[in-house]
Amino acid sequence: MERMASHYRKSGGRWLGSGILRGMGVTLKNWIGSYFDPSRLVTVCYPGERLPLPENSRSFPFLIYDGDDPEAGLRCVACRICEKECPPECIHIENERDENGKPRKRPAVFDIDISVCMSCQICVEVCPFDAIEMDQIYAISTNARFEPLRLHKEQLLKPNEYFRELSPTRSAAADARREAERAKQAKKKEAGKKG
Amino acid sequence: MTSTEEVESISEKSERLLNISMGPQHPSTHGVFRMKAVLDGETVVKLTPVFGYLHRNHEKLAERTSYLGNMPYTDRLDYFCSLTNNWAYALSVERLAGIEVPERAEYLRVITAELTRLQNHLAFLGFLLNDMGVWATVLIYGFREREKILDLFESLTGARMMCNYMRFGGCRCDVPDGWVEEAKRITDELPGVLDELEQLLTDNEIVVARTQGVGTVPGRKAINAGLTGPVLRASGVNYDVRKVDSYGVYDRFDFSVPLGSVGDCYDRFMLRLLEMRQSLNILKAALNELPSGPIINPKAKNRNLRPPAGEAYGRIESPKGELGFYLVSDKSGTPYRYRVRPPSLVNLTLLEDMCVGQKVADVVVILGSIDIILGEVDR
Amino acid sequence: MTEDKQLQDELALYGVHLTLLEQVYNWGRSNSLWPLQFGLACCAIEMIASVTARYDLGRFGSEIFRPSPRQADLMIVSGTVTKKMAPQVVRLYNQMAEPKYVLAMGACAISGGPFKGGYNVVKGIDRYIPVDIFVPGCPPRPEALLNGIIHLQETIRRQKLSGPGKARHADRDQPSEYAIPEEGGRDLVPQYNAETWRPSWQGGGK
Amino acid sequence: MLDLETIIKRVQEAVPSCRIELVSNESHSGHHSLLVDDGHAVEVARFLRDAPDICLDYASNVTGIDWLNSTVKEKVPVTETVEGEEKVNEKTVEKTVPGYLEVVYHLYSMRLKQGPVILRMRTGNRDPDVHLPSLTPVYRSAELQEREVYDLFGIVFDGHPDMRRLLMWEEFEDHPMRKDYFPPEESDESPIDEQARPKQ
Repeated sequence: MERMASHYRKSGGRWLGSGILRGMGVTLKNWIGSYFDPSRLVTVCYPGERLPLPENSRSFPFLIYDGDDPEAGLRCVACRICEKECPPECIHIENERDENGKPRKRPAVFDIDISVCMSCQICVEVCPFDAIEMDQIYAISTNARFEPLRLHKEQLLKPNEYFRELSPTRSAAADARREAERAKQAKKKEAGKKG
Repeated sequence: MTSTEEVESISEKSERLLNISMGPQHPSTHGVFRMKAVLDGETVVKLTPVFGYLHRNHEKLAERTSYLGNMPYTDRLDYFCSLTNNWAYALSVERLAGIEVPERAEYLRVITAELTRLQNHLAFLGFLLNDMGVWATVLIYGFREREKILDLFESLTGARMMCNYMRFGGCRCDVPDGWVEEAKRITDELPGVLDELEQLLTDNEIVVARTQGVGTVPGRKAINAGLTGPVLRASGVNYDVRKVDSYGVYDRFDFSVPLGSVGDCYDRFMLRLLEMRQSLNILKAALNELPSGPIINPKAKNRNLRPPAGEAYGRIESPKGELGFYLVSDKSGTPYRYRVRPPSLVNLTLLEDMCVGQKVADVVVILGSIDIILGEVDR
Repeated sequence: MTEDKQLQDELALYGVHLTLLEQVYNWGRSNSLWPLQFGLACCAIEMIASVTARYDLGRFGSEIFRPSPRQADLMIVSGTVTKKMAPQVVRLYNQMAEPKYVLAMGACAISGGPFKGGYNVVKGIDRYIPVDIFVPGCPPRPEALLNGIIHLQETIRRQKLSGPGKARHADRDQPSEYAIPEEGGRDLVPQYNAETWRPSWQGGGK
Repeated sequence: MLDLETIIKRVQEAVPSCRIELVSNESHSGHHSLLVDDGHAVEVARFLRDAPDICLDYASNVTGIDWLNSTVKEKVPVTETVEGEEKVNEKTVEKTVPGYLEVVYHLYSMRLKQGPVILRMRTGNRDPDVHLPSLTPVYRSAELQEREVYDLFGIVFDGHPDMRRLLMWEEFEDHPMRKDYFPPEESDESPIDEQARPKQ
């Protein structure tokens, strides 16, 4: 059953130097191939050309809003599940408060420190409202350490159309989930009215 | 083992002995590993490894992170093989909490784990030959193929290296359209690449001279020192956790375990080439037989998992060796004790024995042939 | 400077190319940044990947990784800096010849990242040495590293060698070596270099 | 694979004076373990390794666990005389169970392809320098892992050939994996942490 590596144990080529020559044949093939053969011509000249990212590719999280107005269409209800579940603790949320100081179901502050974020997408997984998703922007580099790498709510908010473009499959699934939820809520309301 | 006093007395007697420190910043130590070597001319008399330069408190942090939250941390243990790390951790938690895994998820796990093994061994060849002085030729060939596998990982899991793919009771997401076909295409392409690598390396006189008879480990000693994985099998011990435990669905695949005969660097290097061929066999079968069905057990709880009190040890055959997770639960949402059994660390037990009596240039080759990753050695 | 630039552009239309010695000097340096061959953790693998065929860092003149700090211009801090490693990192920085630059690659090098709560992890290498470019990500894709290096090249091309606001390496008052922290009984001593770094609630950074 | 009861019996025959007992594990894994007294651990390990039908020749995993002092509520029957009548009441008494440190060895047989058999050793208390015998003379694979346990938990292994810290530097004083260890106070620079910091 088991193959012994000793069958493959060799002590060089047939004559001294033949093994090296065979090896050099391979490098020669690769060198010539690097001019003509597309399978060996692999360099992508970033930043001029870029490989298309697969749909699932992820970098840092962003917040989704519906419609045109980021504040009105905000999906996040500041339930703070993502803040609690984030393994490196890079999300900071503060609820909006009404006049009496009671917390509203909206975030006043939603910060993500991308200098700590490990792109694990657990925040996306645990969010019950499909409000947070993973972006694909990776070309970020800064001269300063603190402020530019800490994304505030205004920078994080992006429209649902952006997400649809980014990932048709996942956004369609999320939209379907939200639609079903809305229908369920409406039914409940109706039933409540009747009752 | 030579004791410190002995060596000190030797160095007093003879002024020929030279103390050198290799690392933590050294082009051959694969990261931040350090070796203190005592040389007599070119020959190594004593060698002390120094660990801990990448000790980032994985186990302590895990004790305050939820069971789910630890999954992305396991990616960063052996950062070449995030998917096998995921599997080992998921397996231990599944044992602890008694979670069943659906068939499709098991197949996906096998597929991703074998792809991981392939890309790890490809990179290993590059680094080993780099240590031998080939500079970057093999490294660039290896990484060229590795990029194709990383593309597969990215389109499946979203990340090139830190996949965070497996969940307790299955996998996080299903394969996207066309992924299986793409994986099949790459699986069909890779044997040609391996042929080319074999042609480049296996009878090369310099590779043979640098590796044969260097760093030999007899089988009995290897068992006692707890070596696992390719390093153990190169010494002729037939022990592969995939065969012994047949975790997952490995018992459904027909593959053989290549074995070495001498236990030197050449065997360790050859064995990985042969292992890659076996991985390709498993991959081919798994991709063809991939069943349909759910990818995660619907009853399995991932968030707020609170396993019953007790302990579990789960181990798998990672590309480096036996990777185990030992978990102790106290019914709370975080593990009470979370221990990683790191193959890279235990495989270094015999480093001194392998190196003593060899030339200093061989130390680099021996270290390269063990295939360590510092993220796992120091955690 | 802007007038000079206009004049230069106008003259260039007539085929007369004028330049400043400073610009030639900066152009030359920015296109031959030799990084220190120095991998710390996971990000080092992406750093290696960015040198290999697909990304080919050599297109930017940075493919020559020097194992010796004496020959390197750029230190890519690629990974978690532990407290045991921090003294060696600072020592390597001190051994590099001016002009030298530091690129903090990945979350761990910038802030400690996911491991920032650990007892043996330095929460950002900027606590001990000045960092020029920060590239976030865990790990950043090779493209992100290339992007960071392009950013650094642009920064170098804008540097002034004399007058007010001149570059750090041209300023004799700026130190080129920093104190190496020592391993104490519970922690590194000091916990951060007060010359270069202040906690964020005191303004942060330099 | 021999079951644990048989192994216990065999061990007691081979090493008559040793105390060995079964520690059961309620989780789904069903990994029960053997608690060995530290005086005879090396002999027991040597027997387990060398007995031909047990042949646990490979120590896979060595690790420490820190169990803190815990309070257990126990119901104790108390006889009370209330209004001349004798009554047996149940009373809840809080009992402090002293903490201890534990070392766990996962042993496998490479020759027979069996396992695991789990060995445990316990210290009497959680003092800064507690001692346990080292199994490195029997299993070389424990060498680095026992050093790690010493480093992180502060258990000194007697008989270990090279008892130094493995991961932290030599001057480091604490044993950070102990449950009562807290990392040194640091000026935390993350903006998120700063926001969470109470404003002065």
